[in-house]
Amino acid sequence: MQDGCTLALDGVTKSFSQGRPEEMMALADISLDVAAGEFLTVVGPSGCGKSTFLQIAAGLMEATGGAVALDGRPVDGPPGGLVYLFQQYTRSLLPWRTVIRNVEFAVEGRGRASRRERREFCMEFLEMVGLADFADRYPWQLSGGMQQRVAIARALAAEPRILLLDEPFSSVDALTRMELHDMILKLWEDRRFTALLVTHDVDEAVMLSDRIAVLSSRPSRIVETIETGLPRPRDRITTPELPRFLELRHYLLESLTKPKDHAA
Amino acid sequence: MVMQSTSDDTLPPTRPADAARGRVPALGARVGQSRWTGLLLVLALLGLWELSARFWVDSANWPPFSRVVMALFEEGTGRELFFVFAASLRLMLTGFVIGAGLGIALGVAIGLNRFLREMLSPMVELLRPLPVPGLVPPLILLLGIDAAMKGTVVAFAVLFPVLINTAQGVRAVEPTLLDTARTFRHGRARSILAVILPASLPYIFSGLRISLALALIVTVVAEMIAGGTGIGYYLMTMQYAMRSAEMYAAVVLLAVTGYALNFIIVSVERRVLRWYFAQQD
Amino acid sequence: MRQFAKSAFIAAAAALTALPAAAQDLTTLRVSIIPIIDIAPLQIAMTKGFFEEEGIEIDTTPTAGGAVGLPALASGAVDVTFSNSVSIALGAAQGLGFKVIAAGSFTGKEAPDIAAIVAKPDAGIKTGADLDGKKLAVNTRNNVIWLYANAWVDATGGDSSSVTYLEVPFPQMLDAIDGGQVDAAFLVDPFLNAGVSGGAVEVAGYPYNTIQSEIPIGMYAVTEDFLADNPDVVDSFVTAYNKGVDWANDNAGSDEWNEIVSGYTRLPAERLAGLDIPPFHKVVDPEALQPTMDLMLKYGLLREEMEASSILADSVLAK
Amino acid sequence: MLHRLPVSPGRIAAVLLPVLLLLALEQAVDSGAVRRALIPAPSDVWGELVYILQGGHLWAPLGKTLYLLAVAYGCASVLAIGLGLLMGRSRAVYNLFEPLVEVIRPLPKPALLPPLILFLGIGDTMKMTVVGLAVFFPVLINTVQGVRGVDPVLVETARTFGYSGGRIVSRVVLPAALPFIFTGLRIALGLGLILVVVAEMLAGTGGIGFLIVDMQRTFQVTSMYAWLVILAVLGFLLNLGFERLEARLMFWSRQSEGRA
Repeated sequence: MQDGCTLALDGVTKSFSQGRPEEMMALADISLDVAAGEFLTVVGPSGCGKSTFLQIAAGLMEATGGAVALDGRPVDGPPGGLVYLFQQYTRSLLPWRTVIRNVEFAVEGRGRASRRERREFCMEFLEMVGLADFADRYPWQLSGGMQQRVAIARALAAEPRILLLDEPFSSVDALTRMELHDMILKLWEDRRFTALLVTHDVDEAVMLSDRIAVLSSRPSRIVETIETGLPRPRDRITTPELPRFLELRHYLLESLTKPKDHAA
Repeated sequence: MVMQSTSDDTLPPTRPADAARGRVPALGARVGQSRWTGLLLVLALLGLWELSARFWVDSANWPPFSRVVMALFEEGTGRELFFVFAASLRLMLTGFVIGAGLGIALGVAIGLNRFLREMLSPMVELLRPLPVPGLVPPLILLLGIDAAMKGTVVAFAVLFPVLINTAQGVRAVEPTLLDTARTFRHGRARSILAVILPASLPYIFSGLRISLALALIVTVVAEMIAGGTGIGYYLMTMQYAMRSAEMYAAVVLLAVTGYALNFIIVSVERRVLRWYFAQQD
Repeated sequence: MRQFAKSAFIAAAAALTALPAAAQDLTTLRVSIIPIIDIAPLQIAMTKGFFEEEGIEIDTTPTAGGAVGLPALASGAVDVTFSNSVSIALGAAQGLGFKVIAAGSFTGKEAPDIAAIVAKPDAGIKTGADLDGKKLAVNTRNNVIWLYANAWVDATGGDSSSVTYLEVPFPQMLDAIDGGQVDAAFLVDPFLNAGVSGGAVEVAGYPYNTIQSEIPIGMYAVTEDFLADNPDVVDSFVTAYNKGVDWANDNAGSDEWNEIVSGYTRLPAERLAGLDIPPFHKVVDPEALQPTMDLMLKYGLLREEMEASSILADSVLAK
Repeated sequence: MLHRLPVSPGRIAAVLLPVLLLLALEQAVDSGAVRRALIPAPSDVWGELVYILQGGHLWAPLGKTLYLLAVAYGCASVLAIGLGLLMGRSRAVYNLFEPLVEVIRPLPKPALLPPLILFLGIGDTMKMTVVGLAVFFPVLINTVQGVRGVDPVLVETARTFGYSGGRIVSRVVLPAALPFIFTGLRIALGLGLILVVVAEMLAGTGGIGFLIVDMQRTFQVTSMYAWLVILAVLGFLLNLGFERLEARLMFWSRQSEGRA
């Protein structure tokens, strides 16, 4: 497996309805470098344009200004090696396909393998997320957490060098979320892809990341980036009890919720 | 979402998003419930038909129901009615397949391409409500009186409901699905085949279901007006030959056919769109 | 444009348009017909093989009424159309170049005729004057039936402009009279025979006979272009058809005659037996047709005078 | 840049395309490639349209067709909504009528003309019945579905506030089912117009459908096309008007559907 790749955003801006009276500035001058193999999380308040930011990084949306580069190559459309994990797992899975066929969707464009090879290849990823027994079920027959695991298996089957996660754990219950955290961490540690997560959940950000970028409300800019400095492997019971975890949590919650007179 | 739709005399909504649709079974989609009161009502009305024709209504155009049933068995088994019926069915299905195929293809194109959509939608909107029988006379001038003309009429009738529903379905495809396909770097063709078409299927099927009912009506009307062969022509001929029992036999056969066609397409739809209906629950 | 649209459809529906295998050496003529008694000679000539003797194969396209056959003729979808004099003249007046090549059906010499205006026995309708302000059912407006209904009303003391003409299909006319929706109806056989013999209605008058004896009504038409391009085929058609006329007149009322006619009209044999069918003719005398043209002018179907001879080809004129 | 134009290229093409097609047809007729007696030049049809409109010849047939449609549509819709409410609320009524509905519904309505003429005559009553039958079933079926699809929580809520019987139907069930009913009404409008034209063609004494057949069989093709154009515009306007009305009345439904 290849190693993760770098992602660089340089002075990215985005405004909607440009040149019209209702013009709205979503992103103001965002610059961010994500190192190869790094797990970086962007946190910000609701409606601050986190998804916009991630979609631009993924080449799904065009920026108004600035540049995005993946491994030094400019991004002008979804690049190879990049996979996007959507928040709305129910909407990103193809409901007319079985679970295994959904995973296969990730690799169909490559055309190198026979049907059976493809299926066997994808089964590995289903096993990885513990859903091998559900391969022939339909997504809507599974619980929300299981559906998101299908989406994760599918994302991994594409063998990403960088995985973008758009609040992927926000619509599952708290216990399931913790299990998914464990799983994603384990998979990331195994496969060393670059991970870029956006979330508004401070605990999640601290729990998973090497580094955290704090986004202001819109027009969004990066207020600061913080190294978490927490040891790995992380544990869902003990890690949150570390003083550094609590300190970071306290600081982030404070900076995200207090009025930002200075930021405007 | 503005509810767009066309003629439907079968199940409703050209709006598959209606959550209720999965919950509420269509009329006729349920079997085996205690409907004996309703069946009694139908039998009572048929009895009324029989009695009225025998005792009260004195007209060559009102044969007793029993004679209609006899005519149906005599004419419908290997005799003329059977063959004209087959001819009508073939005409209808050919027109249906052509119209539906064109409708789906154009619908996808219009749904995906803004230029095409803006260019063609005024024309579609103007042609769509055109009552199809109004087209028969000019089409006779254009295409003659053969199957080509009648097939065109049927295809035309089928085209618009399918086209509009397909275009609507394509536009309603979940953007996340399209983005997913993009991040996996699937090309245009694969995205259409693997994502857009299947995702639009609930809409397309609504269009097909509407169109199938319409196709039968239009086939019969075209045959009544332009003759040649077929059950519509048979109906007229028998009427003019003062053989009303045979004429009503054709009517009864049409009723059964309409019922059967609807049943078939609803069954196919429920099977093909199992994922869709299950999701609605 | 027409050709393009047509070929496009045929390409798409090749399976559907069952084109006859062109194996034989016979010339195929496509003939638009109406399955009524009037075309008996044609059906007889087909059944008896008269057309094949002349090297012609007839492919009939039946339609329920005359509204369809002539447009199909004009558009080239059929080669020959059986239609009525008024419709043919109307088309010719619009520049569609219709020419009558063979005679079809005629009304009777004298009453009782094959067509009559009927009313309820107790309605007291005996003349056109009795119809003033009343409702009269015709199968189609602006056709030959409607024309002679007008002529009859005016000729028998009535005022045709005061009569309301309602379009009622022939099979429903008796019901319409019985239900009181119309006061009278212009009925033709076999409905006339069925209504009168059943006692439901009585004849008020025979409009055709009242105006003129033996009026040419139905006839076979082609386009000028077709006539110019295929004079031999037309001659062969007429020759074979006229053999059918002879046979039809010689054998009227025979079992074979009844069998052939009931075969294509679907009329039950007992219905046929009660009918009195006027003899068929081979020629159309322009002078016999001219009054129809004049009536068309009088009642507004034509804008200017029309010579009957202008729509008659040589093959249908007296030699 | 193109997208800076006030009008998009698609909209320009939407105007240009029919204009080009009509010009091509005009040229084809003028050059004799298409026989004028079969397909008239667009300019001739336009002239005929102007004549029909200026001469006031439009109103009588249009009025006849619209009157037929309006009465049939109105009566059939009211009956269908009424029966639909009953069938949707009452299992017994549903069981009583469902088989009958299933038997009559799929019949091509024009095939019913002979018995309708027998029992109802040839006048407007008969034609309205044909049209009404076509209108009735889509409205009925959509109403039944709409009523049965009403969220039970809504009904229970109304009950806890002391509503019952008729008031639940009029205050809760009917409004909640309205989007469905409107779908049925819109579908029925299109079908109704088609059936008006069929009825006028097969047993007509006026109205636009009759004129089209009559012009066709007297070979007045220019008039025939002019009336076809009028028919298309009529259908277009009716549909447009209905959608406007629906959009206005159903604003709440659109909002609740609009959530992403």
